[in-house]
Amino acid sequence: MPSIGLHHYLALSAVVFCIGIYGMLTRRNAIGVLMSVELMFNAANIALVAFGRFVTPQLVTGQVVAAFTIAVAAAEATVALAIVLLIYQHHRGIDVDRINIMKW
Amino acid sequence: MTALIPQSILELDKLVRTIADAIAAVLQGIGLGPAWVTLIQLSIACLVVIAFAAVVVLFLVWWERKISAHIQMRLGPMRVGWHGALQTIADAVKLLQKEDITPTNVDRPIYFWAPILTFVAAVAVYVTIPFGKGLIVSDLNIGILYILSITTFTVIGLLMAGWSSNNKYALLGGFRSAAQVISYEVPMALAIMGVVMFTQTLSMVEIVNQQQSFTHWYIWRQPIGFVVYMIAATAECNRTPFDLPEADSELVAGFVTEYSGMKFAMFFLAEFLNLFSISAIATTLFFGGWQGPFLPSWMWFMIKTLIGVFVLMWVRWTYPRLRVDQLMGFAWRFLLPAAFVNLILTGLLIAVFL
Amino acid sequence: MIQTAWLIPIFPLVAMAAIVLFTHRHRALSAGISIAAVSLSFLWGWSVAVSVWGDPTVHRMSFDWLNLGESMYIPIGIQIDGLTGMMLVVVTTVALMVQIYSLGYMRDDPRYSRYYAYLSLFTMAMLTLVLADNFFLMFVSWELVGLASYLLIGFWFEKQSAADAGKKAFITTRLGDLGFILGLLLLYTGCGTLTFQGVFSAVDSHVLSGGLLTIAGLCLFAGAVGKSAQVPLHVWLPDAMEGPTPVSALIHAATMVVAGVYLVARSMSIFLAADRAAMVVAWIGIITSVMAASIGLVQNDIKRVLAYSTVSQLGYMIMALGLGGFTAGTFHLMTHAFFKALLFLGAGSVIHAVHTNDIREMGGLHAKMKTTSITFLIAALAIAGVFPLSGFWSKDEIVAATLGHPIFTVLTLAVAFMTAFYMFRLYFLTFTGKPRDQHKFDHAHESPKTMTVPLQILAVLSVVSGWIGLPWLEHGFSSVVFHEHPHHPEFHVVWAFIAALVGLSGIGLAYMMYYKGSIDPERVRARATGLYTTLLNKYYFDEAYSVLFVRPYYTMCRGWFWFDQHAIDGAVNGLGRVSVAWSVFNRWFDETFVDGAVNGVGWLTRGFGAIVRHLQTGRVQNYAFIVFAALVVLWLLQ
Amino acid sequence: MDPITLAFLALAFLIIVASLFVVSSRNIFHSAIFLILALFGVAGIFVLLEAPFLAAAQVLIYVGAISILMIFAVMLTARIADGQLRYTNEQVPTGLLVSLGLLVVMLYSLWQTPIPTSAAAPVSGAGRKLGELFLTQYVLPFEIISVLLLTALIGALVIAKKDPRAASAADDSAADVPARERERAVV
Repeated sequence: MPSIGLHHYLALSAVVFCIGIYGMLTRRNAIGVLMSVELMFNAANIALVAFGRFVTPQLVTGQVVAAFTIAVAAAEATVALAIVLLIYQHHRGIDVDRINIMKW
Repeated sequence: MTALIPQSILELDKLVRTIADAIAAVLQGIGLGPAWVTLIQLSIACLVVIAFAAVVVLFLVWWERKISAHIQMRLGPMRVGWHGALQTIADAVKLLQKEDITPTNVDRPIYFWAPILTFVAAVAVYVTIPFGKGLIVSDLNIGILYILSITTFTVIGLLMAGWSSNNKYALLGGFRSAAQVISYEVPMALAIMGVVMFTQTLSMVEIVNQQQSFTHWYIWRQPIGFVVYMIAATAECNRTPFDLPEADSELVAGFVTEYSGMKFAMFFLAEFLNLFSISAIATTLFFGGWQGPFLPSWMWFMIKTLIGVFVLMWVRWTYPRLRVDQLMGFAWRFLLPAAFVNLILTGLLIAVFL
Repeated sequence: MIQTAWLIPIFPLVAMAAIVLFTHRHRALSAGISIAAVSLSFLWGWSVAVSVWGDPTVHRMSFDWLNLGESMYIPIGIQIDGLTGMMLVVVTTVALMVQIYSLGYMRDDPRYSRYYAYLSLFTMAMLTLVLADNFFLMFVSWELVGLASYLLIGFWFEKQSAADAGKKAFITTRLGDLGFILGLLLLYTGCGTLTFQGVFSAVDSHVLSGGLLTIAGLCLFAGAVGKSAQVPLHVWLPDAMEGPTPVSALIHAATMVVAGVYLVARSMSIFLAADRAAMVVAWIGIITSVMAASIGLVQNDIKRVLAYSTVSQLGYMIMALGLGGFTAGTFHLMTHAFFKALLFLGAGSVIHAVHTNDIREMGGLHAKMKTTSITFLIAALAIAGVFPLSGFWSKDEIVAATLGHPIFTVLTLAVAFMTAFYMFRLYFLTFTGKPRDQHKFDHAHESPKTMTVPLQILAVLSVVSGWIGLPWLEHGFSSVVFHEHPHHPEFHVVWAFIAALVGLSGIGLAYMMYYKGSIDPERVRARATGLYTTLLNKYYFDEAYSVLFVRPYYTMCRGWFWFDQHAIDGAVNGLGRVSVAWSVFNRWFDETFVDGAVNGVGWLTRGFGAIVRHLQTGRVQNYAFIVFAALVVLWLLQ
Repeated sequence: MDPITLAFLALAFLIIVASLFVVSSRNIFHSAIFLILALFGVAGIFVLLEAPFLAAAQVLIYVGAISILMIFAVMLTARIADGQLRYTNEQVPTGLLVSLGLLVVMLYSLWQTPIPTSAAAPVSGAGRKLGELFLTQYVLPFEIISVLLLTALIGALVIAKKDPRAASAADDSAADVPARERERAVV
């Protein structure tokens, strides 16, 4: 087994990302969808930090961007969960299937 | 070896170093790589710390019972050992012997893991606490940040316990605890930030090293930060006057209602571990850690920390409990602004004087 | 003083503005402001007139009003010479007298402040008119005068007849103004300027001459005919007696109506150069004079008699000017202004006392109102041309101007006879004999001081104003108000005697008929019934206008109305029906084909949408699926 | 096999398994717990990538904040959490196909693409460096992120604030609802 390098991390990132996509496409629960999206965020973060670590080790730009991503994810989660709660109040449920009023 | 003992008590770090080197030598003799050696060394250190923590907790439980008793004009445990000093051990044995009841409708895996997670999170904090000069498992350069982040697992544990118990008192307790902990985490982190702005580092050892004399203690430069930290930390470990998650009069016993036997013991231990660790952190950040004259460093650390613990206990048995709305309002309307003011003042101080 | 002459019309303007804007709620204050303003104008006017006395130079002040480069350049400004000075004296004096007189006469009127505002406006306009140094400004103020007269004549607009009279005056004079403005355009076209100086020098140097000049002169004269109530536009003036009597005195005796005379006098150069136009002027003048005087013989309304007298006297002046008697015309203008104003104000005093206009209901008023009676008698003597009152001198000038034109001379003397006759008929019927209406007589009383004092002042002026025209005076009227060069007419003793004799005989006839009763007026009337009726109906002018213009106009209108109703409306309606039919067709086409196409597109879109809409589920997960599936597919395609 | 490799493999296994549970667990609360596990694993990966500060931040923010928020949300909307209902939609086969296809595509691209790596040692004291960068080169994004967070905070408050009209209807507080429902389900 070769020592762990960039490709290993990127492969891990890809796998997690695709798992996230699967979850996002299939979960009925809105919070489940959000969790899947968080997984995708983390996959992206792994890739960012890995690139930063292996391509430009002397700079920490990968980590900077990852930190921004985390912050944005936090903001996203906050608002999204607030929306989920609101939807729950209105629909007495948070099935993404049933939330389709956006088509009008 | 016997001659070594008094000496090694005075210079515990040298003893630890010697033992560590011996272990390393043995391991290298087996033919393991340096990384493995470090790993095993750390693991052993962790075990030692866990053992130490267990002892400390046993002591603290007894101590608290005695203090509360004396505050309430009682005697407390008096039968087992000197002034009941062995009472805790007897209780622990009793708990271990009891049947580990798992209620029918609980969420089994989560019900099982919740106390473990809580206990592990409480213990993990001890990894970066400098008990004395050179007495630290790992001097992480993100030390204090590590502590902040690892303590959040406690909340997860409480939530898991509250949820999985399938009991409304447990659930409400978990809720309250989570809400309380994440609310008070913010002012606590900001209070610590005030110190960090002075130290320019997150490493616990570095922070201690910067407070070599009595006058360099950061409590003199961060009085507001210290007060905020102590209040927030008290709330963090759900102690009176912030013990709403387990308010017996309202919620039976909060998130631990359904727990019994060893699992209950783990929550119980975790609580006292937290009690000790917040005091230890306060000592490290504000009172110069193990720095002190004459006595060995670890003694100074223990003295300072135990004084802190005593104060916390004192407070616990003196004050009544807050209402839920008062609790949250206090965090967001008073503590958080105070922490921000402290941060701004610190920034101004640094900008003007340093 | 001359440098600040432009202030003269400004005073009443300011007074008017102040009254309208601020003080219209305070009667006394409004009147005070107005009188103060006109007093200032009076002082200024007299000062200016005195300072130009005998001064042959013409003072001008002007500024650019409209400057469009080469194409149009209209400066406006003021010009002061002897004629202007004389007019300033006349206008400011009469205006001041009238305003003071009005204090008493209009005392009970609810629109007291407005009345003074109008008076101030009128005074301002009239003063601007006489001060103007060009035809343009003159025209503007001319129209302002028209406006003010309309407002004043129709002042009691609750009375239908007053409102109608105002409109009649305005519209009738507007006909003349049409000629005036045409004349202005002709002059501007011909001379390239509208300043008096420029136009007259152009006329003198024959830049403008011949037919065009004649036509221009006649057009200007048309304006004067309208304003000065000459035949055939004289019909408005007697009706305008509906206005308050002081207004009549101001407008119809002294100022507005003489604007036409002033215009002709001012344009004397044109009429001197266009002798045919001047002959027209002279004929119009004498015809008017004779006609109005003859009508005046039989009128029973005290103000109408004076109105026709005014028209007659204006005809006198116009005729004199047409015959080249510049001095005669303007001199008579001045004297007439004073004694006619006095007559009107005296009549006003009488009306004020007996509350009627009809002389048949008066009589014997001399006992009750001595001041009025005596001043009225002085004015009557003046207008009859009795030596040495002012009328004697000015009438002598006019008679002298007609020498060489026998017809004019005869007619002028006839008018002088008739004038003396009807004035004394009026006097005897009003002030002497027995009261014919005892009730009214009992209630009659002398007018207050505010009314009698102006009468007395005007009476003095009626006596003495003629004396500045004494032929043997070095700096007499003719050497002050002159045209081009001083004019020194000879004093014709014979003709003066004849004229005076004619006037005295007229007085004597009136004395016999209406005082002594030795000749019964009824008998005279019975013997000349046709003539009497004709005169009583004012030569049927109004009726003639009605038949000639108004009725045909109505008929024409009815015809056009019929045409409009049948032909035009028919055409319009026919077009409408065609349009409706076309629209019906269009609608059918629209609904069938256009809507069909539109709906077809709609159906098509809808059908397509029905298929495609399954893509739009509103569920984010479907969309996300499509996104990622597309990503994979795109990569595979690549 | 050196401990780094071992740690990576262990963490990768942990992350992948936890992620699979996140997307496939019937119980949304279990999903949340597994999500925490996966996020903790990612923090471990960051440690391996010598980004300890980021690891701490990851734990602090994801575990300490986002996950707890999610658990709160789960608890507040817990009617379907007992796992009785259908927890996936009809897109399972197609979704699986797409995600697997995308995985193949990405891994293939990864395998095809040579990435120039640098063998230099990573900078030490990344936390300090990070701080410096935040306040110098990346100060604008940093400030924007701050504003974004503030906006999100206020926005979330506004959105989730109880509708005053519905306040009386839903008088029993939101925290009470799931517990009572669960109790009813138990009974």
